[in-house]
Amino acid sequence: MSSETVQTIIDDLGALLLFTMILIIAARQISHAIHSVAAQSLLIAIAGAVLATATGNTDLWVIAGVTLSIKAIVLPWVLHWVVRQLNVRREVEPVIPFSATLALAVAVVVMSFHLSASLGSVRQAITGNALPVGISITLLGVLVMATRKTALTQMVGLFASENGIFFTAMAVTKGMPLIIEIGVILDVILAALVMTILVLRVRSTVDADIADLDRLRG
Amino acid sequence: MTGERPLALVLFEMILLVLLGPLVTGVIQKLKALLQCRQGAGILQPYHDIIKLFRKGTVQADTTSGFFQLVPVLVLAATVAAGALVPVVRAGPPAFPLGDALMLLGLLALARFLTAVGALDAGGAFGGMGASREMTIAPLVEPVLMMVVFSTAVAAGTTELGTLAAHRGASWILAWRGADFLGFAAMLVLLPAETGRIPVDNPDTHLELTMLHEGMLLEHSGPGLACMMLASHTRQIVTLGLVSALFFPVGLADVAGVVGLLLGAGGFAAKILVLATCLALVESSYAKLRFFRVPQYLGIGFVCALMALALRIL
Amino acid sequence: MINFAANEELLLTGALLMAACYGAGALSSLLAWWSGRLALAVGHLAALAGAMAGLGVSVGILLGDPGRTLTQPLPVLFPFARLSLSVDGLSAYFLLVISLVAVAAAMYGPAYLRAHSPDAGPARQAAQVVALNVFLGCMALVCCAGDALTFMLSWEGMTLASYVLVVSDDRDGENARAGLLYMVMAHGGMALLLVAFLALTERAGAFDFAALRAAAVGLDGATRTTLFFLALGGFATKAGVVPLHVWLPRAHPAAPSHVSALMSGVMLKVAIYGILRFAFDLLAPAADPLPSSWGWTVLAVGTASAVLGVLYALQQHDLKRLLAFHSVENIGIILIGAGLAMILWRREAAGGVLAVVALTAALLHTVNHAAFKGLLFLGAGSVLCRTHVRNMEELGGLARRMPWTAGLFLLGAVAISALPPLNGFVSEWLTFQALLGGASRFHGPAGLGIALSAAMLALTGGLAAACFAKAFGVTFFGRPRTPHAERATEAPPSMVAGMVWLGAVCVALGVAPGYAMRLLDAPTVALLHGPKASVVVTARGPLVLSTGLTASGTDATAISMTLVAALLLALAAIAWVLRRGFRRAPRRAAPTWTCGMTPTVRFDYTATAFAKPLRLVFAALYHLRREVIRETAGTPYVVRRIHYTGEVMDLAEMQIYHRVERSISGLSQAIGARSTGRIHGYIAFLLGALFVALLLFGVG
Amino acid sequence: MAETLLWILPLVPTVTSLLMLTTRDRRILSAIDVGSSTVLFALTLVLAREVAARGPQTLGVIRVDDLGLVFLLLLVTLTLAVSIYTVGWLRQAVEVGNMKVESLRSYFALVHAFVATMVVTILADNLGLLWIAMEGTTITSAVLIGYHGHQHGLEAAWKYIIVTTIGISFGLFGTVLVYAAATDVMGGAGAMSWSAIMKVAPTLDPGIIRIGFIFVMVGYGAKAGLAPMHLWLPDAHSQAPTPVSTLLSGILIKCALLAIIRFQTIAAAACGPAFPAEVLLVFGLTSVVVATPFILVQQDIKRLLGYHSIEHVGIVVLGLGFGGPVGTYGALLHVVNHGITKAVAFFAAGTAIARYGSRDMRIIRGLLAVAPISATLLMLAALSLAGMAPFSIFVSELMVLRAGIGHRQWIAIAIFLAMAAVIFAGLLHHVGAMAFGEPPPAAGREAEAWSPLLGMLILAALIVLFGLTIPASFDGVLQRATEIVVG
Repeated sequence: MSSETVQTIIDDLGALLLFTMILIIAARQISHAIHSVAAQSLLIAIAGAVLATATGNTDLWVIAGVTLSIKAIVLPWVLHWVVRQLNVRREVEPVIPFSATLALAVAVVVMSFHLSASLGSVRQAITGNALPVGISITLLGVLVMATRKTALTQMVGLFASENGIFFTAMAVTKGMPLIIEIGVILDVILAALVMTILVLRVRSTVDADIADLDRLRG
Repeated sequence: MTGERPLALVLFEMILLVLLGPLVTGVIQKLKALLQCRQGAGILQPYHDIIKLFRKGTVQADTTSGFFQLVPVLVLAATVAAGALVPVVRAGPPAFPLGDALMLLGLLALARFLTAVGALDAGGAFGGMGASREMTIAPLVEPVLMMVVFSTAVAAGTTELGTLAAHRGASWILAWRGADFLGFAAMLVLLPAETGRIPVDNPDTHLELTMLHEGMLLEHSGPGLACMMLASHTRQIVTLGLVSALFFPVGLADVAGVVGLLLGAGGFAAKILVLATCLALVESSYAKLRFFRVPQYLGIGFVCALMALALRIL
Repeated sequence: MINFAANEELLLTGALLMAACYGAGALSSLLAWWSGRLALAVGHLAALAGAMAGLGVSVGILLGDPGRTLTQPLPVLFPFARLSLSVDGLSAYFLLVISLVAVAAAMYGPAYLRAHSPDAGPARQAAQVVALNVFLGCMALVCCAGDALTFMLSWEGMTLASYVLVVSDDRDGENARAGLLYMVMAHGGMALLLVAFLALTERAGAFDFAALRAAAVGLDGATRTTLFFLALGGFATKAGVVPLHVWLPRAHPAAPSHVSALMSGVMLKVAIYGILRFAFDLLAPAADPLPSSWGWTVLAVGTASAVLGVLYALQQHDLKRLLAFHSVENIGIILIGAGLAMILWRREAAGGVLAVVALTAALLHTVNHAAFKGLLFLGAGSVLCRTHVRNMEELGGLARRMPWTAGLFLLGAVAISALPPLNGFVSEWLTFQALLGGASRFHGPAGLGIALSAAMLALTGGLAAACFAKAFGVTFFGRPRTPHAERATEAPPSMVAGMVWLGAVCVALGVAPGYAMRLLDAPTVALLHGPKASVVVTARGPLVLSTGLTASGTDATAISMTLVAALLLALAAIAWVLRRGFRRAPRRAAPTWTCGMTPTVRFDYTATAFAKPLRLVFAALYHLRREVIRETAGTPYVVRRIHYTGEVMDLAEMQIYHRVERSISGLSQAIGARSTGRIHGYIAFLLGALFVALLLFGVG
Repeated sequence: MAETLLWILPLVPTVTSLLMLTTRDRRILSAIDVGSSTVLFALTLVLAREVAARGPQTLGVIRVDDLGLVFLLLLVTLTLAVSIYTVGWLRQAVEVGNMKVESLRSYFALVHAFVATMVVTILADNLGLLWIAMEGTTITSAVLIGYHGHQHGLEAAWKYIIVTTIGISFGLFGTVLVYAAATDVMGGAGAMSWSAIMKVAPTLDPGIIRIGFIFVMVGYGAKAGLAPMHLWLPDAHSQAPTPVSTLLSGILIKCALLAIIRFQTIAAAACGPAFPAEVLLVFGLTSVVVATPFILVQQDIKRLLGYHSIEHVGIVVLGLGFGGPVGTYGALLHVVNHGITKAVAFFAAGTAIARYGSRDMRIIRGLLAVAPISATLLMLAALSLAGMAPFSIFVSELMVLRAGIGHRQWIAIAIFLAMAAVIFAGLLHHVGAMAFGEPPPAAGREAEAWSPLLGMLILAALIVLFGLTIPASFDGVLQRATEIVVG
């Protein structure tokens, strides 16, 4: 494949990723959000595969595979399992109205494009819109965490922003060293594990969502 | 500049002041009596009083400490020592430096301080009240006095009274400026306060409403009281002497020998007499001020002194 | 003496000996494991030895060649600064002041601590011993420091040690609060000092004073003045200059009395040392006079402190707080002299005589105040440890029970009221002369201002006399008002000895000040590079103090304290003879006259009553706090008893400090209340921070 | 020799943490704890001598230079002190029932895993490894914070893990960008090794490094407790067991600082020193200012100390922002001084909490009567924290001030000093109120146990020592570390 085609593909994938991100933000049902994250991970895996074919970098294949298996399948499944475990209300409870969140999201996207626009000469060094897309997805994931009540939606947001980082890593740097990628993913898994444990423990001790606790203040 | 005054002369002047002190009081009393169409006691009455007291025994409050007997001694000593600093018959600095106007004020303040402290020794309300009032007036008087001294000293460049007098010279009346008039006015305002007379204090009564100085003497008796009275007479004449030295050192003629001494003494007596007369006039033509009006009264003096200073310095 | 002074090795050994003694004293606190009393005794003995050594060294240096500076490098502790000691005339003079009082305090201390707090455990005693020695050592070190770092470190050590002493005395809340206020103010001052010093060191690239001087030469006027005012702010906080004085009347009384004596008598002077060091030495221009704003500011704040300090002292009924406020007053008097010296230095015609007189006045008052304020605090201390009462309303009649203390306290009272023939008068006389000279130098408003501050000084003296007539009379005279006073007995001899030492200093400096002038040569020369103090002030021999108000020195004013004292003595003798009366009439004792009623304690004039007239006269400057509790019997018309308490609050405290404190704490409360511990807020802040940072810095 | 040390060093705590799982006896556990900390300490000293002698040592992705050494020395010192302290603290905690006997081993295992991750963070030369280890510290310490298992602990743990994980993911993003910039220049190989990047740093693309640094600053700044990303910190510090709080505030946040410093050097080389200095200055000042009001109104003693950590991290960053040799030296010195002082403060606070059974400073009264030595040490630590001479922090703050004045940062200086004065008042007010006065009858008055005292006294000695002098050997380390940062 020629680098132009690769670049266009990556750009399209980036656009799709942004779309999934918007879906996550707009999701009214926790399950929808989880599905969107899974889709996002899938797209990233595809991006990895594309880059792998383009650059012939075998590491990228591995990474794509790991991403697919862990982030597109395992973690979503875990999240679904947790949702079933603590039979919480399935609706996403926003802290601020969806419209406001969307407006903020727009601001974030605009800011990140403006930012990478200012880079100028670096743009060709960086493949297409990968950087602004990566920045926006990362920030938007955090935005979701900040504007959604339940712990689960926060975990979803966290994974989303991790996806953003992964995408940037792949697209911008043609993949980081394999060992590092693996370590990163392992850490993500561990973090998810610990968070799940915490969520469940709180649910078991006091019947409340851990993200709603606000006794420590001042 | 006139010659220096030998130590003997200084001491002579001091003794002269001590001896003349009661006389001034006597004169003032006599004048007051005449102004009030009374016969009045003779001008030597104060001497009789003092001598009589010296012959009497002492009744001392049983609560007093040993310090109480020392008070009259120290007060008298301090006041008389202040007398040594006033040039009486001749201008010019003493042959051996002794003290200046500040020292004089300091010694008088020492006497006042000891009197006030002593008044508290016996306990009881009268002494305390007298001391409290005396020590209320004194701090208000002292800055004004200081400014008056300043206003003349700035011109002369010294605070030594003999030198100040010499600096003014014999032709003082021609040398008077506005500053001197104002300063003298301030001094006139202060005089009753310094000498404990109407309108600030009333030397004749022990009524707790009026008394300042007398209240402090209430517990003293016999020779002690005599010392205190002698001290207050001396204090009065010393104050008058200070005024005359500051403002019209006439008669401080530079004539050596006995003649000069007599001339000087005569001139001094004349000046004191004048000042005494106006004290008597003031005292018999005014009523005593309410105690808390006194600060305002002294305020007048303060303003005069301030203007005097301003005129001198600006 | 002279060849001793010439021998630098000897002096340095003496200095080392002093340091060693203080160090040993600090270590001797370990003896407290065995016995607290032993630790107290040994620690104070060591302090005494150190003070003696300091006395010797300082006198040695002062009597030596005035221009000389002893320098001694210290071991390298910090890679970025060369530490060293450098002792010139000024340092030696203040070392002398420190040691003078330290001797008395060390004599006085052990007995006082045992008598005042008999229940103190060994731990507290150990702490007090350590702190006292460290305190003395650090004060000495501050004055001898040859570089900024040593100065600042020992300065902080001084603060810390005194803080420990303040809070160690009693562990009730009051001391802790006093200590807190003290530390906070000190810290604020230190911050200003830090900036002033570091701004210099950064220019100089080194910490030692020589380099700082060199760096200061190149400063432009604005920077120079800014630095000076920073330093002045820092030192003024320590010196208790109005309105930075609020900590002083709380902290000083809280400490043990001999420490109060040290804090009031000496520690404040260390701040004065700092001001002089900065103004005339570190920041002084090469050849020009000091910027006129410096001197005038110092003169103004000095005058303000003098008047306000004594006015507030007048309304205190707590003996030690009263004394503390008087420290504010006396620092003001010192600053008047110092400010005048700054104004006049290099500004007058030939000779620069007047600046020397002004500085001499300031320095002399420094040692004088150290002596009589120390004496007074020790006196108050012996009253306190015998009666355990500080409120003079509850005292009275002590003169018959503790005659030594009473007599020495009276001595101190006369001295501090600037009455002849004692030392207070001498320094104030010199100040007046300097002011007079200044007034005749500067015509126009400047001169008038100087004359006015002279008038204020006179007012201060009068008020001080009034205040001490009250303090002494109410405390020691009349009838004992409470059983505490009734039971009082004379203080133990070691304490009296300490007081006698300082009393002797007061008398000596009052009666024969001329002989002390030689000690002032070194500091005046070191600072003003002008004529010696003794040449100017004792031109006519040591018995006469004279000031040539004109440059030529003609028609100078001259007084002789010695002669006046002799005259007083002679007259007193004569009067004593008279007093005994012409015929030996018997002396009868009778009850005090109270219009025929049987006199009781309630007839005695109280301190409140004594000071009331002046309170009304100066009502504008006082902020009163009154509370009246009336116990009524059923119906409000029958009043059983009325309990009244009134207190005069410090205007600065009410108007400035309380407001600031309230606003800051209110603001903090408001902010603290804002924090809802919701995690979404946390995340939002994180995101927002990144967002803003990217916007601010992201685009190069 | 040195290379072997490099891989042994992280191994020691790892092995220990596994070893801990083999027994349940508190005494044996404590013994292993102290033993392994001592070993770690000794090994580090040896390593330090090696480095001093033969310069930086590299072993694959692990590298130790003087910069890392500063933090490593702090780490091992505090770990040792904490271990010693834990002996007595644990006994008391078990008696009271704050710690379950059966869960002790997992506690110790986690603590040492935590230490291991921090060691790796410090030794990591590869920025990716740095990130992984950093996330590792988050995970281990999160569990420790929630260790007591009650609601508040879990809340704190959740806040901690969420906020820091987000922060760290930002850090990862920044790392990625730096890596990208590096790959442009040097290709993929070794483009993540800090030492390799530093060689080509000046040629890196400034624009992208700029964005990368900001991400790292905010991300790792969250971990370091810089305002406004600090909010997790007081919660975590107040809820964690006292030894863990000490490790968090003493070392963990410093590790994050080390990461920031590493990236700062890259950014300074690529975009010129002005840019990172600016960013650091802003965050430093913000932290100092934000911490102030909360310190004033605080009632929970451990939250109080937590907010103090925020202030002091702010001061460190301020020093880095002022920059120059003096500022950097001061900042590094401040890292060490604050770590040690804060440890003493936490230890003493722990003792006080144990005595009064409460963290509420309105209840803790008259500590001097209850536990005189601890109270004295608390006062000492507080005075040092407040910047009083002759204690260590005064010196480092002096250096920071020097740098600021040297660079004419008058406004920053003014704000800093004003806040410092207010904080001084607040802290001394709190501590004075705790130390003096009459203790409540409920307060335990038993004699103070030796091991906590020993732990505190060692560090207190260091506080006073560093207040009066800086030993030449340590100065050498700091000097070389400063050169590494300033270049």
